[in-house]
Amino acid sequence: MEFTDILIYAVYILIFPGALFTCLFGLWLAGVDRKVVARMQKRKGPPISQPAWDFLKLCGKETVIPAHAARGVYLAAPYIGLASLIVTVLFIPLGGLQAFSTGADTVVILYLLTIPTLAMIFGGSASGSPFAGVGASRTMVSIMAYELPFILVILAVGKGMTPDGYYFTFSLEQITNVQSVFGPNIFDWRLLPAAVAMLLVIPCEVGQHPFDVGEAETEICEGPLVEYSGKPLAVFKLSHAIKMFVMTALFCALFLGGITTGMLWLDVVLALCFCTAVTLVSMTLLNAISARWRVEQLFKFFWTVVSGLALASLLLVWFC
Amino acid sequence: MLPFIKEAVEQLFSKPSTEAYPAVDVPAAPGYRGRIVFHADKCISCGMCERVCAGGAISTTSEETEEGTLITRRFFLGSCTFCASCADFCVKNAIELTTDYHMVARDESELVVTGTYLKKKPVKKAAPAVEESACTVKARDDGLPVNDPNRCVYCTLCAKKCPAGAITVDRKEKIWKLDEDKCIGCGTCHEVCPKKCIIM
Amino acid sequence: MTYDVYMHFPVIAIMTFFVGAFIVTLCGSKEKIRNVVAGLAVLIPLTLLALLIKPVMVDGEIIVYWMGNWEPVEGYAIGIAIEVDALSLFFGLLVAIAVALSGFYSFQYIRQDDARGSYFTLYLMLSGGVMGIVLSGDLFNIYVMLEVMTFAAVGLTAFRTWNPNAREAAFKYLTVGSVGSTCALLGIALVYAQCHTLNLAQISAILPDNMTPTMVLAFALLFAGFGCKSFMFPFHPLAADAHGAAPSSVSVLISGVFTKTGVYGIIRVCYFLFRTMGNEAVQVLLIVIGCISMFVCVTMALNQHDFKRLLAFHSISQIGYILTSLGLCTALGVAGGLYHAINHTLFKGLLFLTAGSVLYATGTTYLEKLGGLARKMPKTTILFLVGAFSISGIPPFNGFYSKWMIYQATFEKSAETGNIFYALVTVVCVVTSVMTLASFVKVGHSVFFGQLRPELEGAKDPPLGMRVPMWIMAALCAFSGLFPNIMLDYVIVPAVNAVYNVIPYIDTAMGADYAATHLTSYMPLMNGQLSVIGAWSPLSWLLLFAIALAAVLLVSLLGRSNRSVTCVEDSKHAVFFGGEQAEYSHAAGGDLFWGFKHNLRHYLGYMSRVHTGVTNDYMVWALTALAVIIAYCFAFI
Amino acid sequence: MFKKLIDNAAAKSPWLFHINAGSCNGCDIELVAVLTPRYDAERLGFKLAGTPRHADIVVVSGPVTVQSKDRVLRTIEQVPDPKVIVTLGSCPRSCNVFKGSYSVAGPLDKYVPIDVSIAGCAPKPEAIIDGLALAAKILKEKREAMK
Repeated sequence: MEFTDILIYAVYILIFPGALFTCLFGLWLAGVDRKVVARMQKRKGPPISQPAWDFLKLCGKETVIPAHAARGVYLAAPYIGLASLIVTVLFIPLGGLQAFSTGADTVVILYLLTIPTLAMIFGGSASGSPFAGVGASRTMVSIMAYELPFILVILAVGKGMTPDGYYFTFSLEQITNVQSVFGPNIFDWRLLPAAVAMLLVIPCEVGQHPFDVGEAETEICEGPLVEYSGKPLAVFKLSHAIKMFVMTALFCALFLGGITTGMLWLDVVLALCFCTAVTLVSMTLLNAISARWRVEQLFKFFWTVVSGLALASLLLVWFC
Repeated sequence: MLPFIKEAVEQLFSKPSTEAYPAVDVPAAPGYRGRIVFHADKCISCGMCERVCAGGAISTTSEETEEGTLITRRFFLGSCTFCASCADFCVKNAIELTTDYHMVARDESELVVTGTYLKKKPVKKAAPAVEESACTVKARDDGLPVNDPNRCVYCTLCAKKCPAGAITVDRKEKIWKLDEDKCIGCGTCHEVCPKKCIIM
Repeated sequence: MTYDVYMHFPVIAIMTFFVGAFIVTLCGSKEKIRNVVAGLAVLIPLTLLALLIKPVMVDGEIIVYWMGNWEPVEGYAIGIAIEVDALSLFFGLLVAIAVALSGFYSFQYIRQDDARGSYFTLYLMLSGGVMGIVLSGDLFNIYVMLEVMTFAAVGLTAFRTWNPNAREAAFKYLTVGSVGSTCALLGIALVYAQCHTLNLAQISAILPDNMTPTMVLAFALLFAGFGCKSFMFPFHPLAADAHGAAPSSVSVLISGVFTKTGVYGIIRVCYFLFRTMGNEAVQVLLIVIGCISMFVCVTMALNQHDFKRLLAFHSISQIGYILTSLGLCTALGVAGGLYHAINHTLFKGLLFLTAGSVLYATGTTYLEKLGGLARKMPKTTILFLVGAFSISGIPPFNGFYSKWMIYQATFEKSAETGNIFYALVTVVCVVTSVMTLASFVKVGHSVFFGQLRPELEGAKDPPLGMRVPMWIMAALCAFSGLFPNIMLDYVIVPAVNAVYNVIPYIDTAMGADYAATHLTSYMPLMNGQLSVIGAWSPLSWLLLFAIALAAVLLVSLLGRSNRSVTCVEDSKHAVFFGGEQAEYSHAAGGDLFWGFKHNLRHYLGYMSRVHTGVTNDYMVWALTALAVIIAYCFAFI
Repeated sequence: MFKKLIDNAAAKSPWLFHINAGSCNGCDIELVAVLTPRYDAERLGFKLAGTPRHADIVVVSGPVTVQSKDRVLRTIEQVPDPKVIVTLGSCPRSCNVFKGSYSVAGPLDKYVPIDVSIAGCAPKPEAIIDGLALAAKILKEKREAMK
């Protein structure tokens, strides 16, 4: 490998669209979300930079490690979660820019996305707090809840129909290519239920408000995060913000891909705008208007309504 | 669900109802009971305020000087319930609750309102006269209260405490009146009178 | 090394186990000598089979060894053959690795037990039986080894005789297992009546052209017989009892190895002897049984309160994956199934060994009685996490790669046939996978994390002798997850080729052109090309992950860290308990996943009512299953 | 530069943990009112945290009853540094009307130093905002004093 190649890869991984950009854009999305929720509730809301300030402040706090905690797992969990999220971003094509084409596979991303949540679950239960135990259990139930509609959506998108005939793929690259020829999937009426289902899966996977049963701060003291403070907590909050970016970027790749203007940088900016728009539609709106659901309501909703939507889409794609 | 979404989107494009408080000062509503102001010059040291204070926020210290007693009344806002009893009972309106609500302090002393005044030494002769006048009124036979006008300061406490509303006091005209039909002879006025001028 | 030398290796490998079993018994109570003998007896077969990788897997040779040099005469094989093609060697290696690691683990592990002499006798008999099945080229020989294996396994299940559960489990195993053996024997008898031979190669050459009703019955019986040995649904409940009650080192064999003989038998029967796999009815049968096995067992596992019983149900669930994948009858499907088979042996072995370590350290595997062991047993915890992540398919561990291949295979199959049924199979696989994750979160939280139970203060990591086999298993899990290409090239693809191309196997055994003359209408069951519709390269992911992790850690270490650490439990470092003084309160085991269980309460309640634990009921299940399979085969083949 | 950023951040995102130490609920309601659209403390970065481990500012209301004393003190201790303790209303500062009761163990400053006291019974939401802003300032000072 040439030196310049290494340099380019380093830029990809560390700056754009890797670590640095991901963190900043994730924090920006979280800020926009908080601001717009506030405005929807007729409040003024925090400045958009608020999540960044929160992150910095937490970095300066003392890290208290409970005497009961399994220290190694407790401290390692947030960093592993964050790193795996950053790598996941590299696999998702962003408006035609795909840093690493290998591994751009919907099923792989489905599994990679469980790592950060799993890190939170194990980190939380390593803290030895009973609240964290309940939180871990609830978070796991919400993973089980969204995984079924998620895979149905992936299959529905994976088997699209073009005028030439069928295509079957798990490759995001291929999905994007097909869309660039036949227009974004969201304009395909058969995939519309799947898109709605995906919009509902996003907040559940991110752990946003109506579906944040695992981190319910009023009932179980933020669940798995109850004992975390200082830097590890900051990293968890950052991961939460980045998850928003990952999920919305995935939505854009699945349903809004293939819109090209010919200029790469413009495409990327466009994709980022789409990400923000999806954040507003899927997370912010729900966040602003609804109260937290009970865990069994959430499970029921995802296994009936959302899965039903996704399944309807799969059947439509299959038989129409 | 849909009405909520409509509402949310409508609010998004309307003006927020948030007050710009720290930047723009917002006055409290009229009648708000905030920081206490003590007009020391009006005080006649009847001690009513201290007696009625529920939170025990008012304390008095006195210092003997040549000219008289230097009396300092101390109102500790950190212990105050802002019930305004003290202001209510103050005959001289020396205590006032303002609408200032900025009562935030890093240090205890910032929450203390004090006022000092000099109580001149009483004229020696006057004292026996008061003693004498104590005998001016005799207790009634039917057990109803009688007021001694010489000692009464017309503080209206008896009127306020009377369960039957039988007593009316006019501070300006210095009239103490008992409605004998209403009076039930419970003795509450006798108990509460700070000057012990109601005789039963 | 020439063919003349290594053609003897397979038979030596099998015999070493049996001879070892004999010598171990002679050693009596001399522990040192016994361990040396047992150690040699498990290491020699491993070495011999490892030496065979080069000729069999890479060069594609097939080894035939005629016992007593009774070679076939005039196209009839009379003698007993040991025939090793890539598929047999694949399973043979699996067996040898698991047996060797679990054997070394046992040296320390069974110190706490009495009757240690007979343990290794039975252990080596079991290993020899399994090895005999997978390397044999003779149908009746397979049956004999099946019986040796079953009875040794029954003996080992009841090894802890003081435990009434163990005795009961052994009895269940004996009765229901004998149904399987009987079916297999009947099937073999019918095959012999029809073909007048017991040699696999010869049967395979002459049988598929004449599928008479007798042969359909023989197929159904053999299918049910081997299915029973693989504990597929509805033979699964006795597996749970047996795995749970047996010593952990034996559970490794029963779940990782024993069940694989059933899978091996099903491959041999469906793909090789009868070649009915091309028939869509058989595919559907296998896939439906696989899907039911994986879903029912994973939900049963979520209900369990015992670490080892939970693992036992997961073995069947994973066998369900393997059967589903094999039932697809595509190259990718078979490759995925075989890959999952080897991964299952590795990670389930690792998990059973960690369960054994927990039992060794604390004396219980009951989830509600454990908790917070991560502080006392950090090394075991790490090993458990590797195993748990592997079985739940968390990238980049091995479980993910094989599951990913299975998803690809099912979805691709639905693409080829245009049938939505196969896509729904993919969905069932993914949902099962996430439930597997859930039940391991439950185990991790209940056993290793959370609050430490006061009475477990004295627990500590097991001795080095027990840790080393676990580390090796963990390393193999990571290896087969990170280097799938090496695994595919050297192990899986040759085995897949052996599955779909039977001509070389027949010709090597029976003489050249035997297949061509007898198998006139031979068509390979599937296209031998592995094609994938997605992409995943674990190594590059790991590299990126390492870089990202390094970057994140570097940034986080730049700032001064102000950690407050103490082992003294003052109020600052106690867990937040709503202001109360922390007391023991560990939400664990059955308390978890309420939202899930509440919604599925009718299904879960039904399931736990049905699993009565009564041997009679399980016998009824087994016989019903047998009847249904026979009826199905007659109806659709 | 980073240190300065972090120091500034300390004042910009103070998270509250609210402890009711036997309060009559008046102050608690006012504190919630601070989060309503009209006052919206979130625009200044304030947020209610669910656990003391996440908090920067501990807001105590109520006269610290005998029952709650240990719990309050333990919870305050569990807050990581830098932390600021704010008393809300008169009760935690002086026990107010509950002074001298057999069931009251307060005031709070017998046990821990109080950084900010907000007077009022109950304080007006604007006063609470004032107090919290002051607390945020103190937080920054404490953060700068660390190390």
